[in-house]
Amino acid sequence: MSSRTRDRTNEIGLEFTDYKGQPTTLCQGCGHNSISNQIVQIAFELNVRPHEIIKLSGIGCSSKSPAYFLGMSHGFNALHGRMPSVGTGALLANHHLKAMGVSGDGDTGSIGMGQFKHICRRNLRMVYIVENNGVYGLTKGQFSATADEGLELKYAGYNEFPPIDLCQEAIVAGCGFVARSFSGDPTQVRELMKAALSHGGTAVLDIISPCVAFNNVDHSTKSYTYGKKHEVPLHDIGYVPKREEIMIDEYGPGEARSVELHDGSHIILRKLESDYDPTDRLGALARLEEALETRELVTGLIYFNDERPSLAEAAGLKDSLPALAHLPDEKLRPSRKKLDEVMARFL
Amino acid sequence: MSSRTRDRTNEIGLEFTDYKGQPTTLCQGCGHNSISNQIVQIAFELNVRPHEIIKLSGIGCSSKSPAYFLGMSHGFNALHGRMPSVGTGALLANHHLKAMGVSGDGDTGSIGMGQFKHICRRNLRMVYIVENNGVYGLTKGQFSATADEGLELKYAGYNEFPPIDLCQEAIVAGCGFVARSFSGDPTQVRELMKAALSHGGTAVLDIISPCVAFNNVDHSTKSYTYGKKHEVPLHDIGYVPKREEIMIDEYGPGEARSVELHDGSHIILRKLESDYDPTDRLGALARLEEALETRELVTGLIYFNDERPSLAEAAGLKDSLPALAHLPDEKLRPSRKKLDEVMARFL
Amino acid sequence: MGVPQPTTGVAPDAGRQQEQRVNDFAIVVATANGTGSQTSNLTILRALFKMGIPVNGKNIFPSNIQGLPTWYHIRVSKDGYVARRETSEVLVAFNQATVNQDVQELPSGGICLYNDDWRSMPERDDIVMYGIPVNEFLREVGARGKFRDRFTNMIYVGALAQLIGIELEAIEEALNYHFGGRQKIVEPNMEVIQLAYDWAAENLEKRDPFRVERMDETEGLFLITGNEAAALGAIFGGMTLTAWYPITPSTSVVDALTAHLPALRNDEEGNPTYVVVQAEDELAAIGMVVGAGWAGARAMTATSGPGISLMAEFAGLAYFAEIPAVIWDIQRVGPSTGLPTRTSQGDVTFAYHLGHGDTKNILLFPANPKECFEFGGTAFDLAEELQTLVLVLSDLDLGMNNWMTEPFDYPEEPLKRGKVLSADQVDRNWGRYKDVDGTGVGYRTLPGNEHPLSAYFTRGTGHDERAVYSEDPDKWVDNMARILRKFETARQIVPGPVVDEAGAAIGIIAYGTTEPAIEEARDRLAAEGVKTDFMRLRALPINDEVRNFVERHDRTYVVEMNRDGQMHGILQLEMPDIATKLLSLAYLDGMPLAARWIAESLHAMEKEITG
Amino acid sequence: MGVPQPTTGVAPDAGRQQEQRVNDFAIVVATANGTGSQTSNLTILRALFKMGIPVNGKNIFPSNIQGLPTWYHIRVSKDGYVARRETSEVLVAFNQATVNQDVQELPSGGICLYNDDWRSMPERDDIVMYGIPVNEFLREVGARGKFRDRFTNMIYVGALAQLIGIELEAIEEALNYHFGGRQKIVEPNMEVIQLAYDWAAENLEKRDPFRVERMDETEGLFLITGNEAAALGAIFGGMTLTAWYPITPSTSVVDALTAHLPALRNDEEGNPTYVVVQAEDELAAIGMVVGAGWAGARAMTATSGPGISLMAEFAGLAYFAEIPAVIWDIQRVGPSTGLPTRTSQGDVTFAYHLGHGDTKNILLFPANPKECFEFGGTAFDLAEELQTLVLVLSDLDLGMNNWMTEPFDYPEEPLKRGKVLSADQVDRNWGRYKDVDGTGVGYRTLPGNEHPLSAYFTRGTGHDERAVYSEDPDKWVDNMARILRKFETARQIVPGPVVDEAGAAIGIIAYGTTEPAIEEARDRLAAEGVKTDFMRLRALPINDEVRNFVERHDRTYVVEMNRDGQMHGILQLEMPDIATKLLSLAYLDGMPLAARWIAESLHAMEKEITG
Ligand SMILES: Cc1ncc(C[n+]2csc(CCOP(=O)(O)OP(=O)(O)O)c2C)c(N)n1
Ligand SMILES: Cc1ncc(C[n+]2csc(CCOP(=O)(O)OP(=O)(O)O)c2C)c(N)n1
Ligand code: SF4
Ligand code: SF4
Ligand SMILES: [Mg+2]
Ligand SMILES: [Mg+2]
Repeated sequence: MSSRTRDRTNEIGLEFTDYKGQPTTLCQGCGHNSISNQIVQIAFELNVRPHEIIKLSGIGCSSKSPAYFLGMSHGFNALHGRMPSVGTGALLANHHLKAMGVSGDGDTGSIGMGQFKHICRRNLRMVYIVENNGVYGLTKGQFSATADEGLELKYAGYNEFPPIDLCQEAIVAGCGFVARSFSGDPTQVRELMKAALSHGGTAVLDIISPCVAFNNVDHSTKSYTYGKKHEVPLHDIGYVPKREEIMIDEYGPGEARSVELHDGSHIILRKLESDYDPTDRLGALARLEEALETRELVTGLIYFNDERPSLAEAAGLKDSLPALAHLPDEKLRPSRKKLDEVMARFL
Repeated sequence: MSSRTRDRTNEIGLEFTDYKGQPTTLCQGCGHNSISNQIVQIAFELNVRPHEIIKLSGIGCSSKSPAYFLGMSHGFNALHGRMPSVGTGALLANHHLKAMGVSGDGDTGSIGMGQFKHICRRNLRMVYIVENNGVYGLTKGQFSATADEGLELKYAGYNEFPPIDLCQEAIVAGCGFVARSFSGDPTQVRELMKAALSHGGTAVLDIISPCVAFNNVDHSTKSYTYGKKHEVPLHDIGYVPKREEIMIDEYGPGEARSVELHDGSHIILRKLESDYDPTDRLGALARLEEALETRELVTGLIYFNDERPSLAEAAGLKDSLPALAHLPDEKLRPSRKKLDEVMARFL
Repeated sequence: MGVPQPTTGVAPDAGRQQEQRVNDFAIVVATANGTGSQTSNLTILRALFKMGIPVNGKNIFPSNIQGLPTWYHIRVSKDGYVARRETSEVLVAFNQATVNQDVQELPSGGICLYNDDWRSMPERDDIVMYGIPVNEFLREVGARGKFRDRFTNMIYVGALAQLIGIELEAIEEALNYHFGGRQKIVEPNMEVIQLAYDWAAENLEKRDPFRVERMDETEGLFLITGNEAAALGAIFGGMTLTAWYPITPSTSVVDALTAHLPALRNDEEGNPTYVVVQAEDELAAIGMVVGAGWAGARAMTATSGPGISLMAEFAGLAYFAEIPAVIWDIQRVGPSTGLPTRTSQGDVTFAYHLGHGDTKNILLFPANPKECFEFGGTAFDLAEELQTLVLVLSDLDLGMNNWMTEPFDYPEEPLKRGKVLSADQVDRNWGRYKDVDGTGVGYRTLPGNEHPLSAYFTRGTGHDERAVYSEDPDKWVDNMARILRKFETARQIVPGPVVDEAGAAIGIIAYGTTEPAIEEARDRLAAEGVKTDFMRLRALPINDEVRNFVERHDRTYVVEMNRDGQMHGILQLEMPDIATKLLSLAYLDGMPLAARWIAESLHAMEKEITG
Repeated sequence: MGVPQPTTGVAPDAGRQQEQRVNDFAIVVATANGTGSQTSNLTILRALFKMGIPVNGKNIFPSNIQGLPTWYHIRVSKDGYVARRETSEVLVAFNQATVNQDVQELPSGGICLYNDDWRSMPERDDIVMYGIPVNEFLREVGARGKFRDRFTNMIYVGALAQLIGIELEAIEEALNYHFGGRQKIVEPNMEVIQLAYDWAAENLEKRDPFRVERMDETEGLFLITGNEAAALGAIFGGMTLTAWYPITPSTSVVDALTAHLPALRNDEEGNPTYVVVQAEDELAAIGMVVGAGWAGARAMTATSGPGISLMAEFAGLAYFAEIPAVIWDIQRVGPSTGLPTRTSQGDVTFAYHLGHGDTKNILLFPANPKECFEFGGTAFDLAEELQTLVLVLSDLDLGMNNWMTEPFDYPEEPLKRGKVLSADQVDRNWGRYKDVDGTGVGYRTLPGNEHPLSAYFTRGTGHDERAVYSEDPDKWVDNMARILRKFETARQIVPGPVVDEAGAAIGIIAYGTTEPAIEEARDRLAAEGVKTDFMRLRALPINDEVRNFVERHDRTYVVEMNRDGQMHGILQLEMPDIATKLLSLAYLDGMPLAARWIAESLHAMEKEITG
């Protein structure tokens, strides 16, 4: 980002700094900080209105980060592993809000596994970022369920168990937007985040985000060095906002594929891996499986499917309706006549 | 089973009735009862020593059933969704025990999802039966997470959400023995159970077990009628106990495949579906995916892989060691000298 | 202290049987679960009610779907007593599995209707036996399959009606009600009933004193379960989100919500103004409620014991981050899974302190359907006014059984949405957790508020008045002191106690569904010369009235349905200087308390004290 | 009641500074988190200890991994006081972010070592400032990268040592201890220290009275954290399974287990006689403990507030199904996530009643590492003897800070494994839940028992004496009454209170880590003419001694670190007739209680009472 970006205001008259949060209290070099920065930037670039966003998280270093971006948006740092349920309540209470959720691999893959699976199944419309570092950062470095099998770390010791693949988990649970990225690849992170914000259901971003304090040894798949060396992007990604639709044609056909998102914007995927089709559920699972074996960090939009209604839609909360939270008393209390009618039925 | 079976004693001198439990209190015709009966029978046939088995369950109609089989085995009807953790503790306390666990689709797929995934990941050696009926039987018929999308039931109403496939979930979580069956196919249920008992890690049996009270409409994939019509067995299954190894040769090669299990017994799979390979993880996921789309009830040993150590093995609890629960005091309390040594280090 | 145990099986009033017993006895119907006998039993209950006779029905059912014994108790009371009677004089013995015990429990002089096809029946010469040839009837009406069970149950309705004098018109009305007027179902049932009715007229010779007679005591009243009333209360109280996980006996709260919401709360275009989500477990259910409460919805869940345990962590968050949330706890017997289909008041202490650390929650105690309806809205008002968790402690007896009630009052007061700032009300001075008026309650903003200064970050960690993270010791102390101030504010605005006082030396304090038994016990005691005053608590924390009541009386008994005298303990802590004036009468066996137990226990303790 | 608030910042004893202050002051080291200053601070602590001077160190750290302010308090006390001092006379100001506040909090006459490279320093003329040219040193030793931080911290060690007289040999010993004798690490650190030491000798002119001098008061003692002591206690107490989920401040219990187990508990062939499982969350952790306890293991978990909330449902199961289980609750500040790195005694009430329904759990309260070690085994003994859940309530201050301790006593008593029947002891009369001896505790069998009658079905639902499912009301009552009997049995076998009594009119009751502050406060009060007796509780439920103590005294103050006076309430309920003799002194701001607060608060209340 050029220093010019930082100075100018965006189309809704906000400055870059308006999208910042409190100064971070995370470690210097922590991947999570980089991700927070990308959120600030895309919000600025997309002319996001801060009050239309809520920030959600569970507990952990990662889950602290919503304090460090979008200071003008309401935020809720909930309980360990329980961001999904809190998000479900909040987004049903006000289905016009967009949610930017940040969780950790411990928060999502261990204590939060159940809620994570069920939010995917219900297709709650929110961006669900997992800042995945293979350890519990905030409690000082124990292995999480995404740690490499056989990894040995100074504090955590030796890991006996195979890693859980959160992208596979999301896909199997019915999630329609599943991406993986690397905090060391900010460009890709940004494009994926933008697309995720435009998606009409749960959008899971599993972002490898190295913990420099506890899991940054070179052979760990969650380290910077490893990520830098082994990242395999499936495609080049470009996000095109709705109002710039016209530009889509600029992307030559053939090697690039354009996918329309819920809000009318598009994501352009320029294939790097020739036969990868992100709309093929099994193919996606297979590619993840392969990457697990080869220890590659495949990144990109791994699976996409926007056929299922979001939870709010399934609940009948149409876009045109006011938020439940803002309904006036008249809508909340049936008339006296109705009460009489109901009681009459009991007589 | 012939009436003769019921009379005679097995090789360890127990009668068939010795393997029974209390009379069932479940509904007449409930699939769960049929499964209990198969457990009684295989225990009898396999000459199981009742005290070497523990019965485990969560909460639900299904979870009540351990009271109705193996009355001479210790049992623990735990909390809703928490059978896996209780089982983990019990089987680490005494790693010589074998566990027969019975859960429901609510117990496993909803409240128990997290523990279910993590028991698979840790590969706790136990038989984990899900008596899957797509509803919460005991609370009178609400949809569970395995209910068909779009299903309409008298009490539960209309189901908006796609079903969770517990076999896929188990596979993705790292489970090495994943089977599906149908309570209306007792022969297959029995052979799979026997093999599961011989497996060296978590063995998940997802058994469709119709709830005659709340989910038995013909078009529900969890009903009897549907199961009878749409069951697609992947193979004929035969279990061969260790001491009868010699018989294996009787199965002609080519169309049959023999897999050796942890305890030296074998399972013989005579292919019905020509190219199905239960050791191919992706193939298994794919076949399940296909079945989900075609609404087929594919049954059989869907995935098998016994390469990972069980949790007890990973914890260093070798078969040759006595159970932790039975260690004598001398093993449990280090000597006075050791205490002095430890304290000396602090000086 | 020697609290006498309830006796079962022996009628305290056996002996004085031979006078006519009109509208003053109890009926028990013994059947097997899952046979549809609920319909028959409710029909009897409703028919009696339609005859103008005060009634109450209590279903004593097993934790099972089909086949285990279940008992339905109907109390018929010209005096309007609706508490549980331990003894029933009229037994409908239609479950062979329990008939021996059932007959044994009949008081001398009692009557027993039974299925005459059974080979053997227990013998007693001090009761009256009426056998009914069930199979013959079934053959006659040609019932097959599941209809056998259903019709069998209608047979005892007809025979009983004849025997004790229930009017057939009342029964037909009741059936009409039950089946929503669908004649196709009503008619064949009425046919069976009529058949049995006529048969009984011809074949059974009345040899007992139990009879019902039309009265005029139920005019304007109706029958409803507490859970359905609670659901209606929530609907008229502006509920916008319910998240829940099935658990007996709370499930029917949500069933009733789902049944009534479309008609009552879809807007003109048929769009919902609410959402009901079945969560994957109780942790998720309460999480959704807290998320929704934070975002401005009136959100609730309904659960029971095990669910309360699982909600503890979120309860603490709601308390500490000050988020409105409502939990209906339809209490069943704990600890643990306990007796899932039996009633209790056993969660009081645990709910009061739900969540680790220093936590004090607001509790409401409805005693009847009317209060369930009322508290359906009050709970939201309090949660939003005080920005905290409110737990409504109902119980299985109230929630799942049918109670007579006066019509519900339409809520006149507007919804109390508490201190919420709109975009044009926010300014630089605002701080989320500032106590600007001494109530302890700060102003909040909702997500979506367009004012650039309206955003704040909600957390369960230490924070200052502006919701900024803080580990500062003094800020922690100040914040927690302010939260405690809210509890003091609550004392003044929660529903106060209901008092029935006439200068007696002895007081009784209770809460929730023990009320009818206590009222009956007081009458009994008064008849025996022991006068009592009565205060029924409707909420915690209490206000000064309670202390004054205790001070005014020599002794006050706290009556409740749990083992440990939980409310008794809470009250003692509220008034340690007069703690010994509070005596505990606590008992829990899963059955609703009976007047006899209360009266006898209190009497016994009085004797011990006064010598 | 007007409990005075702790004052911060002003030294109560400022003024009388100019005499020599030998071995009687406090040091505070202000640094940033994650810079490795822990090593330096522990080195100072240990060096002082090695000089024979009574010390105590308290780490006041943020909930963060790197960069936020942290303070390490070292109290040096010739009189052996180890409680927290609110004021420290010696400040090592090595965190620029907090230096203003840190300097401001120094008492008049205090001293400040600071980094002389900083541009500006707050000015005060009533303190002594010693600037150290840190960058110059770092250049000199050529420190780069992360070594800069580490060496910076060693610089203040050296300078401080010179200034107040810590012996270099003691420091070297301490470093040797810390780095396990690895000279490669010790040497470069010693080099820096020596450099700073020498520099200070030449460049800093001592202008203050604070000095340490060798004593002989720590001979035979050692320094250890409560959590490490707890782990050792569990290891010598026969722990066979630990299942846990990371949470501050309990994590180091398990870290210590993992560190010590292989050497102490692998058998001759190197096979483990234990297993430690990191669970996926606290629900699973306690589930594993309960499963293991059922199967015969000595199983435990360690957690803190939020974990306790999540364990509520299983706690109720362990209580009701009567399964031995041990939870170490290393208390931090709640409600909710609260202050994760601050200490409290806030979970008492919640833990006591953990689980819905009528539940009463056994609680142990260790006050020092020696008791942590002892209770490591006692908790298992009690859990197995009483077949129930035992919670050990330690706290962050005890668990994570280093305390001087006498050597631990080797446990002489054999493990108490409780009533377990082997295969040859089972017979037809046996019933799992039969009370055969009036203690309430039945005999259990373990899975794997070969006797054909030994099997039973464990459940959280109602059951009879033979563990058969039952909804029978009387059976429920009997069973719950028996379980309550176990609680009465517990009174006699849990660790009794420790009493220090000499006929004073005023009593103090406390528990856990408030003890040192209370002892110091009592000395202060005695000096002011207020004599007190002291009883320290070590467990709930209490025995008669406690009541007798309260009876013997005019008034008894219950001192504790929570907002609501939780133990005070519990004790009042145990003795309602004398409830008003119990007064509450409760305060929680996350810092360990200080003697000053206790003494002043008690004094103030005494004045109010005695007029
Ligand atoms: C119920 C509960 N259990 C445990 C904790 C302690 N805890 C705080 S953060 C954390 C793990 C965080 O790991 P992860 O989600 O991977 O986040 P990271 O710090 O690695 O970014 C744990 C276990 C807690 N706060 N609450
Ligand atoms: C914590 C908790 N929540 C809810 C319940 C109520 N409950 C009992 S069984 C059950 C569902 C059982 O469904 P499933 O596991 O599918 O078993 P099924 O009865 O269908 O065999 C529920 C929700 C409970 N016992 N505990
Ligand atoms: S500990 Fe790890 S995850 Fe936490 S802030 Fe530091 S680098 Fe990031
Ligand atoms: S309700 Fe359904 S699951 Fe339960 S016992 Fe009956 S048929 Fe089986
Ligand atoms: Mg992590
Ligand atoms: Mg089910």
